[in-house]
Amino acid sequence: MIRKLLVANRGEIAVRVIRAARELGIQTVGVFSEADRDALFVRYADQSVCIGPPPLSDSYLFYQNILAAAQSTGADAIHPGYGFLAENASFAEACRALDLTFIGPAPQAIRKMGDKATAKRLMKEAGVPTVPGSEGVLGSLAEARTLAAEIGYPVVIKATAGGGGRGMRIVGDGGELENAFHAAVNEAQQAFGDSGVYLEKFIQDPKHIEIQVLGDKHGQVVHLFERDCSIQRRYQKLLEEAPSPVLTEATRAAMGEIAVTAARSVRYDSAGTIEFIYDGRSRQFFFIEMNTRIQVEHPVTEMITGVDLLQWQIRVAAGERLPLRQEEIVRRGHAIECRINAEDPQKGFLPQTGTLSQYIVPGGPGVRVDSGVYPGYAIPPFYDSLLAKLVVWGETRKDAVLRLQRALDEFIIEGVATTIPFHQRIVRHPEFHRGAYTTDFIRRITAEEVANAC
Amino acid sequence: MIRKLLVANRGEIAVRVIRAARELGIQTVGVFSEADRDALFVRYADQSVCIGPPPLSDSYLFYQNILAAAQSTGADAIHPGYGFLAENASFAEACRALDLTFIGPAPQAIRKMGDKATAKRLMKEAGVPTVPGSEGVLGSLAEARTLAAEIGYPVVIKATAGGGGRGMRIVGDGGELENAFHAAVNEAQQAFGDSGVYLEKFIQDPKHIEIQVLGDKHGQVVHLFERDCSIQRRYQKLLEEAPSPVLTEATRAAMGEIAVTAARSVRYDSAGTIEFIYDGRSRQFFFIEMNTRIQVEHPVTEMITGVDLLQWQIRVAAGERLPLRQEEIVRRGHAIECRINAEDPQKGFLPQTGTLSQYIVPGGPGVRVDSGVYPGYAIPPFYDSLLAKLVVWGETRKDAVLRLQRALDEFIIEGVATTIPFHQRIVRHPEFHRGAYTTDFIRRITAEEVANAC
Amino acid sequence: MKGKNMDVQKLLEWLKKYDLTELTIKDGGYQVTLKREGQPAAFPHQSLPGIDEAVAAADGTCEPVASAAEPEDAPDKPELHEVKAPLVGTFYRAPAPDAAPFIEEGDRVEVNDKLCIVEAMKIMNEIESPVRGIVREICARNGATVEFGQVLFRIEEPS
Amino acid sequence: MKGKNMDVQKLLEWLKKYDLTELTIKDGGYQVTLKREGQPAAFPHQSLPGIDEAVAAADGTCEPVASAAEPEDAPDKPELHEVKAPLVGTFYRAPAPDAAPFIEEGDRVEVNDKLCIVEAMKIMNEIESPVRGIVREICARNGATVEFGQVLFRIEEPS
Repeated sequence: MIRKLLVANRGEIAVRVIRAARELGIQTVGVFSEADRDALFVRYADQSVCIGPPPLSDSYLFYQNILAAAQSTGADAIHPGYGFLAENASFAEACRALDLTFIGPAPQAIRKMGDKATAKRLMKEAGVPTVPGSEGVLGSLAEARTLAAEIGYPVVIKATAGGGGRGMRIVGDGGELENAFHAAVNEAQQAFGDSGVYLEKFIQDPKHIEIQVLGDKHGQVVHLFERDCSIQRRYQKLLEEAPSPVLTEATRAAMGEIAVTAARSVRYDSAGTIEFIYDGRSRQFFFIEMNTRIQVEHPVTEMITGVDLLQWQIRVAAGERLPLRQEEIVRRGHAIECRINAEDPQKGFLPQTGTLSQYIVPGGPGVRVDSGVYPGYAIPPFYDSLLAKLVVWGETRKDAVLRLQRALDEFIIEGVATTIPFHQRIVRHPEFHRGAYTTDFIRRITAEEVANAC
Repeated sequence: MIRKLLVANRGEIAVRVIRAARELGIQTVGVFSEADRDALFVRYADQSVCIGPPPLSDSYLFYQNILAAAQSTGADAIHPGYGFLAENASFAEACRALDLTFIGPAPQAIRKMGDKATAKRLMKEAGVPTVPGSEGVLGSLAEARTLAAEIGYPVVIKATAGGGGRGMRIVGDGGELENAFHAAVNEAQQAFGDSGVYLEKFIQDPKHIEIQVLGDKHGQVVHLFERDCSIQRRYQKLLEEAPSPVLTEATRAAMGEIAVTAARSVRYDSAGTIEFIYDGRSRQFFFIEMNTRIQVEHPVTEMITGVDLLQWQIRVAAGERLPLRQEEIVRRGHAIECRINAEDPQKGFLPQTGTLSQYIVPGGPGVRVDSGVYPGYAIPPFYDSLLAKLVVWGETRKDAVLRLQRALDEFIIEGVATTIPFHQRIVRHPEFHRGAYTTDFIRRITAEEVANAC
Repeated sequence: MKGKNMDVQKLLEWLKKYDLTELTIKDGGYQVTLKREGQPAAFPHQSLPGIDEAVAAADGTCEPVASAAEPEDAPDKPELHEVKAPLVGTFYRAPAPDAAPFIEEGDRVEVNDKLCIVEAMKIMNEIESPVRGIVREICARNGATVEFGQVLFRIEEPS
Repeated sequence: MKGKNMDVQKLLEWLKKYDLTELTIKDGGYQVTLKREGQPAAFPHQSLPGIDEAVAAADGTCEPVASAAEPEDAPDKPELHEVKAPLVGTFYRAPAPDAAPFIEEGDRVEVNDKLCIVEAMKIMNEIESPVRGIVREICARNGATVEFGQVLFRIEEPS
């Protein structure tokens, strides 16, 4: 087993890793940049080492000082958290070369899943559904027609050189195809000087739904159900929940099985996530990518399954077998997480720095707070804006939503603007209550607000 | 249903009641003495009213101002919390007279269970086991011998006028009885001028184990398993856990059934607790008393059952039926609560006042904090010393204990001395780890310490 | 006892904050006695040891939440006597819904003149003026809930 | 941008705290450039708008956790040059376990004289003196882990 774990990260995830390690009886080493000397994770680590100046490239991304810190403190394992070095196969290999256990999957799995094209090809081979479409540039209208009939309408035609919606046409049925094809080709030629277009299935009412998986070094892989992460602002998740309010039990089971198949196909031996895009109309789902790390939103899965994902991730990295079989993993109730960022929703979510002159976290039943800050802490201007994750559990989704409203109302942060008021709006929005919200929810409600202000 | 609830209490329980009410969509009114103007519950209540100067008799125990606050704010219900007016039948009746829903049992149940002698008699009639012994003064040695044989040894002979161990003899078997009887009678005569003695079963390796019950106004009563509250210092509980580490499933089921019988016999229609003394040798248990209120340690039951006791207590007071049948109430894992008091364990647990110059609460998975204070808060010198309850959950008792150690280590309170260091000692003590600790555990480890210091 | 936890300064602040007129603390046996405007109140369970003895008197004010914005002791104003609510209830300026108010701002009042009613538990509690002077301010709205210690009137006493 | 969240004072403090020699902030397009002892470091994703421009320079010190108790700029001492660890590793005073230390307290050193080794990743990094002077203090223990920026030596330069 691991005796001493170096945490190569900062903020709330460094605190989370320290918590898991302590509960496993493992000593912890924190590493910090000069800007993080007063951070909570430094206070909570058994031991800590300054590894460089504030810039990421000179501290949290600088292998040499991190590995030297591990060696000189006698650490025998490194947890990379998320971001930073978490999905860096070379770093994982460097750890191996120094006999340090890297808490993550084998480097080959990181490499295979790290390249989108490779990942998509491998998944197709493994029988995992990906968004259907032309392999490359469409040769002709006839080819488009054959393919569209095969995939099923609606489809979308896009310029291969394109972006920003130019050279793009959504095609609702076969009658629209000819006009749309020619219009897209002409527009692509005009806009990009390249008339190449491709065709793929158009996803209606899209949702971002991901499956948590966990594998060990003995070939076992299980899934721990899904998370619905469709509430995003510019691809940044703001709120995640489990279970997804729209999945049928049949779809949930199918997604879980497919995710396990996907993970098995790369001999996945750690905690990871298979991301799918889900079509709210057809109820089909398609592989998008795999994240070969623990994720920010892992607590919602922990709340409904009672499983400590961080502890399992560490234990399987140390060579232990998964303690539970698939059928022993049960879920209960509903969990929702809000990411409380130091950002001003009134000013385009501008990141804020400042000192937390007051910081009162919510408590009571069904409330979990994973925070990297504390009262009086000065937020350094060098890193990301995540202050805390507020996670609630309730027996039903309605219970969880009411609890989340109450907990958000209790969360008092003074000294910097935060996303709390924005989350308060989300959780009181009728569309959120219905649960069928799609990935453009935040964009739409932000637009509503602008429209209402005019 | 209730629309507006006045909380006739302070500190963490006032916050707890407000949380439950908000999650039920009920408006809240806080009432506070002049010393509690800055308290957290005042901040969290939708509305609040000053009801008097700091002395309890002029504010939190002063019916008139509390009831006037309810009437003038339009509240339709009052929650008394624990302590204060919680087990005051006259107050409950005063609420009824003003058409205010009292969140607690019917006044008759409070009265019956409030008087120890009445309660014991009623329980005997209902077939609930009480500590067996002589009804009054023992008439003769022969009577003692008959009774002791009936009860079973060991027994204890005590002076009816006595106290402090004088006139008391523990009798291990029949051979010791004659000498012990005469010694006790003589000692009682000398010490109190009254030779009367009585006899009862001597409880070996005693544990304080209580069963949570919940009844509604439609005659349903369920239990929610036990709490082991044997870790006490001068009858003040310091740590509670569920399930008890020593009960067999058979004893647990028997205690639950008996507790339901006890509650039914007084037509109990709220949340309440049946306290038993448990004999660690014989594995017998005996009724001690019933608490007709929600208790400080209710969160440990909430953690293992997923049931929100405060919400249920409010809902049944409003006339709703219990939503779950006995067989639908399931427990999972293990929960432990520590009472974090502003007391200095180094100085005989002297209550402390002062300003919380730092206050960092633990977080992460399986950790719940019910607190009535916040960073920068000045603890008033007028009330009890409970700052916060730290409650942890783990899949097994071992997981919960490790998590508790980690959470206690994370809990940073500066400005006043607290019981945290003492709790840290308890949770690392081998006897606590074994789980068979008895009600004299704290006294013994405190004595150990004194002995070691000599 | 740690000096930082409870020092004399702190005790004096409490005295002032809660209108206490007397406070006695003893170490041996942990006795605390507080007196407030002539009403004794004992807290036998409260223990504040460490200071051998502290007896002090102060005359502070109680400022209710609802009137935080009100000017207090403004330098350009004469000294005003504050009449505070002695109980929680509903504030009425007149003896009956259709009756004229007991007083208006600017009125002269004598000691024991009726100022208002605070209704609690269906009982109409008449509040009388403790001083002679001119009513400068009526601080509560007719029909509003008043809390304990809330300022109801400010009366200018003749200098 | 709120003035209270990020004002010039705060920026100046950061400058000092992190030994930055230059800092540029622009509002339009959210550009931030930080320079530190000649090494540029850009944070394109960081946005700190609201202050039109702030360019300042400061010369601060980095005080490692492990040496918090060490005297710093004591008034009765001459100005000492601090030699800090440029990387994380294990501190060795001698080139080999059985060899004599490179230097002792009180020794005279010239520029580029070897002071110690910091071993990291099996590589022995020799640390040379950046100044001429007398070694007044060796601040790390042989075999100890040194962290980035930790003071290893204090050298008195000839005045």
